[in-house]
Amino acid sequence: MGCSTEDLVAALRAAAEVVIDHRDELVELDRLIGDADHGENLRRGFTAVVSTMDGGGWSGPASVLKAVAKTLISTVGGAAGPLYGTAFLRAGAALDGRAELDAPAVATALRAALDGVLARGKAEPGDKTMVDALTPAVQAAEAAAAQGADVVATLSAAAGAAADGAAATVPLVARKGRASYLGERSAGHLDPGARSTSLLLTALATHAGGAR
Amino acid sequence: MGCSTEDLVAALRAAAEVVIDHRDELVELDRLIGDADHGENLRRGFTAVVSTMDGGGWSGPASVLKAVAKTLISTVGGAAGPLYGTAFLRAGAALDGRAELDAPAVATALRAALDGVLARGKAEPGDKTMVDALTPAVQAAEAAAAQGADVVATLSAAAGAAADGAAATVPLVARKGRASYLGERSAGHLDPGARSTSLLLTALATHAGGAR
Amino acid sequence: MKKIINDPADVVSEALRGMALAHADLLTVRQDPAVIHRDDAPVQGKVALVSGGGSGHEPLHGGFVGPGMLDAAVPGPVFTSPTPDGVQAAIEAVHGGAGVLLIVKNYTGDVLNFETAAEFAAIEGTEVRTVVVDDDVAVKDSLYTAGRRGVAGTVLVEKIVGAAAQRGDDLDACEALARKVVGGTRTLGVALAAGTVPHAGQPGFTLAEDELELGIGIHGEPGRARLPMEPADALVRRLVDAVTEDLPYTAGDEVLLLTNGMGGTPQIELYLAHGIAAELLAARGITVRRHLVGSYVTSLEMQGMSLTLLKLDDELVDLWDAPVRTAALRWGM
Amino acid sequence: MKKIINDPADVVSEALRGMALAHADLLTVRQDPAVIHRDDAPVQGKVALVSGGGSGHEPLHGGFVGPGMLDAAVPGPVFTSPTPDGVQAAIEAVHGGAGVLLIVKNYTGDVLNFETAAEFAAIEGTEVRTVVVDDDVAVKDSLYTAGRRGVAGTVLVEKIVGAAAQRGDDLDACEALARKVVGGTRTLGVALAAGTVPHAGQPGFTLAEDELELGIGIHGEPGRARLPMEPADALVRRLVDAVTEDLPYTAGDEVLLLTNGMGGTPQIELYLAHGIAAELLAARGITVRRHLVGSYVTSLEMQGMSLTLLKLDDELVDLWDAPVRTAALRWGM
Ligand SMILES: Nc1ncnc2c1ncn2[C@@H]1O[C@H](COP(=O)(O)OP(=O)(O)O)[C@@H](O)[C@H]1O
Ligand SMILES: Nc1ncnc2c1ncn2[C@@H]1O[C@H](COP(=O)(O)OP(=O)(O)O)[C@@H](O)[C@H]1O
Ligand SMILES: [Mg+2]
Ligand SMILES: [Mg+2]
Ligand SMILES: [Mg+2]
Ligand SMILES: [Mg+2]
Repeated sequence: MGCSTEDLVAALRAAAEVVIDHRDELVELDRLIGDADHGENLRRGFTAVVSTMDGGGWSGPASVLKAVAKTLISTVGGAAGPLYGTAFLRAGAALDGRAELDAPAVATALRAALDGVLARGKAEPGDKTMVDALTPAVQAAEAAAAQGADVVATLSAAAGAAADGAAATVPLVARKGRASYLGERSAGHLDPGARSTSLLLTALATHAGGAR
Repeated sequence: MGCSTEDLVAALRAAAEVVIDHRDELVELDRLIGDADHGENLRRGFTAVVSTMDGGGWSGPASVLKAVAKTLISTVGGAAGPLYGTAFLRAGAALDGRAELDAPAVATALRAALDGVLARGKAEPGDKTMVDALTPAVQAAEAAAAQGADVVATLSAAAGAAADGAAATVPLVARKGRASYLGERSAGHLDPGARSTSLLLTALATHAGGAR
Repeated sequence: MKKIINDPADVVSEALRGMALAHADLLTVRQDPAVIHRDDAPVQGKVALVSGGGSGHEPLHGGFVGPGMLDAAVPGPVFTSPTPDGVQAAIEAVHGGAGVLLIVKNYTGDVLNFETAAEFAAIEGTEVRTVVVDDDVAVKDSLYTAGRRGVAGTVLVEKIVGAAAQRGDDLDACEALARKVVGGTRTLGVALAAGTVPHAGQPGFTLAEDELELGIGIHGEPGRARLPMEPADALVRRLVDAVTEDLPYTAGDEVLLLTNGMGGTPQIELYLAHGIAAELLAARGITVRRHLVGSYVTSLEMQGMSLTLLKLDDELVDLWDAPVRTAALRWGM
Repeated sequence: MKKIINDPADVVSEALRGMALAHADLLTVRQDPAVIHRDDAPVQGKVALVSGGGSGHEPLHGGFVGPGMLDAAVPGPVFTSPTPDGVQAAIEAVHGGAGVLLIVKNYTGDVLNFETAAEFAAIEGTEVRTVVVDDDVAVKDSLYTAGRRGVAGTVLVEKIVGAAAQRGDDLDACEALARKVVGGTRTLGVALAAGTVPHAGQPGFTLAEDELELGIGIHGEPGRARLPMEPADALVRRLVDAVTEDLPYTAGDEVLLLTNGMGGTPQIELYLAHGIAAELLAARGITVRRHLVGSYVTSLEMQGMSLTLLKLDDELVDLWDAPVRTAALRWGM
């Protein structure tokens, strides 16, 4: 079961709505160890993504993901804007020329996204950032795809690992991003970006199967 | 029983200490319908009066009262500084040439003080100011002196009337001073200046008898 | 009460010490009695402008001392008028032979203390005039009351008359101009949260999360009415309505619009309010020819703002635009 | 949350509207993307200075746009870095052929968004350099962290490099100067009460009456330590100690001392703190050659202050003293 361009658009729209619904939670997480804007930044950005998805005229999954990237880069701002923007841009670039997505393509795209985030943000696993959700997600997706899982199962594996990875940020002391200014006092809190990554992947997994 | 210059100095020192002791109460009264400084203004001023009383070299009651006036004018500030300053200045001037005070002299001095406050501040009785304590005090002192009361009894009569007059300011709507800016909302509060006038007269009555 | 202070009794003298250090090239600051004056005072042949009042309204008045504005400011204790000796010391320090104009905010204490100082100065042979500023429309004026308060409009009087004195206007002209500016100025203020007088330790009044206090002055005294909190559009309209109706200011008028912060409200909110006010005025046909936005006449850390309108003509515009160099208002030099 | 605002989502655009009206003679303000630039931009042949960042720090950066300082400022949403398109629009609006210097406060978001814009501009053939300001000593610098934050020292960089660009320094010289100023600047801040981000509705952190937060940044994020409230003498000494020990600043040094308010602290407290700081520095043999006291780099209505030192030499003093005309900093013109 592949994922068509249409399925991808629908899944991204659904994922955008999930993020928008979690605005207040993400604001609150960021208020505790940051500057209280992550949820508002993503609400602004993913509201624009919904409009972008309304556009149409897609030439394939790559074009959709690049449009999402451009939208996020020009509307989110903050750290998350360029990081998520780069993630979607690299994921799109990794899928250039494909008409639809299979599981290995999903894993490839996620790996490219992670590489983009690492290149831009220079965080390492354990720094208490979105990298701590995305890294295990990529590994889980690659393992699932290698074992022959379909797109939805691959994304579900990624989402599960992202949720665990996000939860595991709680005890960490932040070394990157705004929470790092708190030093030891950043421990004991969930990283907002790891949480939003987990939300996005879970929503994509739930909706990537299309209307089926 | 007259009141010597020494008695007057002692009574003023005692009265100053009473006012200083009531600083917080007067601040609080002024906070409710003014700008929260009456107690602090009088603390500053009457602390200086205590120093002035330490000076000595008095040529009579008039010189003492004028020195108090000068001290208050140059240390209290606000509305109360010039008003109390004028009151003491006029009281002093009314006693020029006397070596000690009898009851009619006390009544004369109080009347002069009131006239000074009225001339300076242009308040009328019922405007919710110190005038509402001083006016009945003067009337009571004049009545007592006319009936042959001594200095202490005359001042006691004045103090009792001042206390009643101060209490009667509670329901009034202020028409002068800072409380007037509150309009109807000034009703229900004791006027700080009327209260300090009552405190002063009560302390003077208590201590004007000297060590006797 | 949380403040960056030591003993509440020392707040004014310690702040003056910092001000003296920060503006040593411009100001001379004396203590006991406290006076802030131009370091080149007296300026011979120029009418000298002196203002003052309780502290806690910074930058008013000390922040407006310098060429093109005040010659001296006399700071009293927090929210308490200075005593006459401070005013006398200021008059003596800046009198340059052309007379002294006292700019006094209309409060009983200020009026009485400045009046006493003026009497003394007159006895010494110094020509002194007094102009009382009373721009606050929250207070109903009447013969039987203390009259309107002087609030944020004071800064406009000080700037414009300061420019006139600087260009050489004589005492009569400066006095007449000051009365004209006062006559054309109206202000109304609102608080979201009161400030705390250091020696009192408690705020002047307490507002709930959903309340505002309309018609506040600059001394932490409560205002005329407590209203439900409302969006900036409605709140600013309320202020514009009250201020314009008072003089009144009508279609065809040209004005200066001052959006003034009360000390604890940040600039972003002031600009936001200013934009609303300017557009409401434009909709009424009133042209805002000059703008001033900032915390110029404050009430300690009070959160809130006031709107001031001053009716302009070409002369007033020229005087407003004239160079000024003070700690808090500076252009052209 | 009590603020003079309408919808929290509109705070920045509505404040910009007011700013545009208030400074129509100086600034051009664009929306979508938001850019504030000199109304005479581009100035041909002059290096163009562009800064920006999240809003809520007013007057930074828009209040520092004008002759002798910034050519443009790019305001993001409250506490959120602007997106690259705003920065690109600013670069295009002000580039006068001599290159563009971006002055960026060190936050991951600001650095990444400005970096992206710089890449785009380079592709278009515009020479762009970036200098990152990181003056906050509260944050321990390390290769493995986000590094120090850019805070109040930013205003000093903007003023001094602005003067150099105005006198005709080329892009290399401006960049080198900016790095020199950044290298000589250190800041530490303290909060008595946090501000509230409009869209969050709750303060960044909550302090008890007897607590202060040391080492805060300018985004409502908590600081490094919560301490008992203390008198100004002790508090300012704490700041002076930490700042001077960091670079370090030692006897014989000449410095600029900036006492900066966080938005909700009134000028009287800032002057008081400034006096204490200046005397402590004098006691260490450090000469304060230039002073700045006011709320220049704020964190909404946060109550608190920061102290900034900048090591001076004659060149920096000259550039500091050079004429500047902006909404919030103005002298000599
Ligand atoms: N260098 C980095 N690398 C990866 N992720 C980062 C980095 N810096 C911050 N983040 C992520 O960004 C999130 C914060 O995003 P947001 O609040 O929108 O931006 P800002 O920190 O600029 O306010 C953090 O929770 C963290 O997950
Ligand atoms: N015009 C006046 N005539 C008489 N008493 C007045 C007048 N104005 C004010 N007062 C008195 O002064 C008191 C306030 O004094 P104070 O608080 O020291 O000065 P301020 O009002 O300047 O802060 C009032 O409570 C009132 O009794
Ligand atoms: Mg954030
Ligand atoms: Mg009072
Ligand atoms: Mg007072
Ligand atoms: Mg942010």
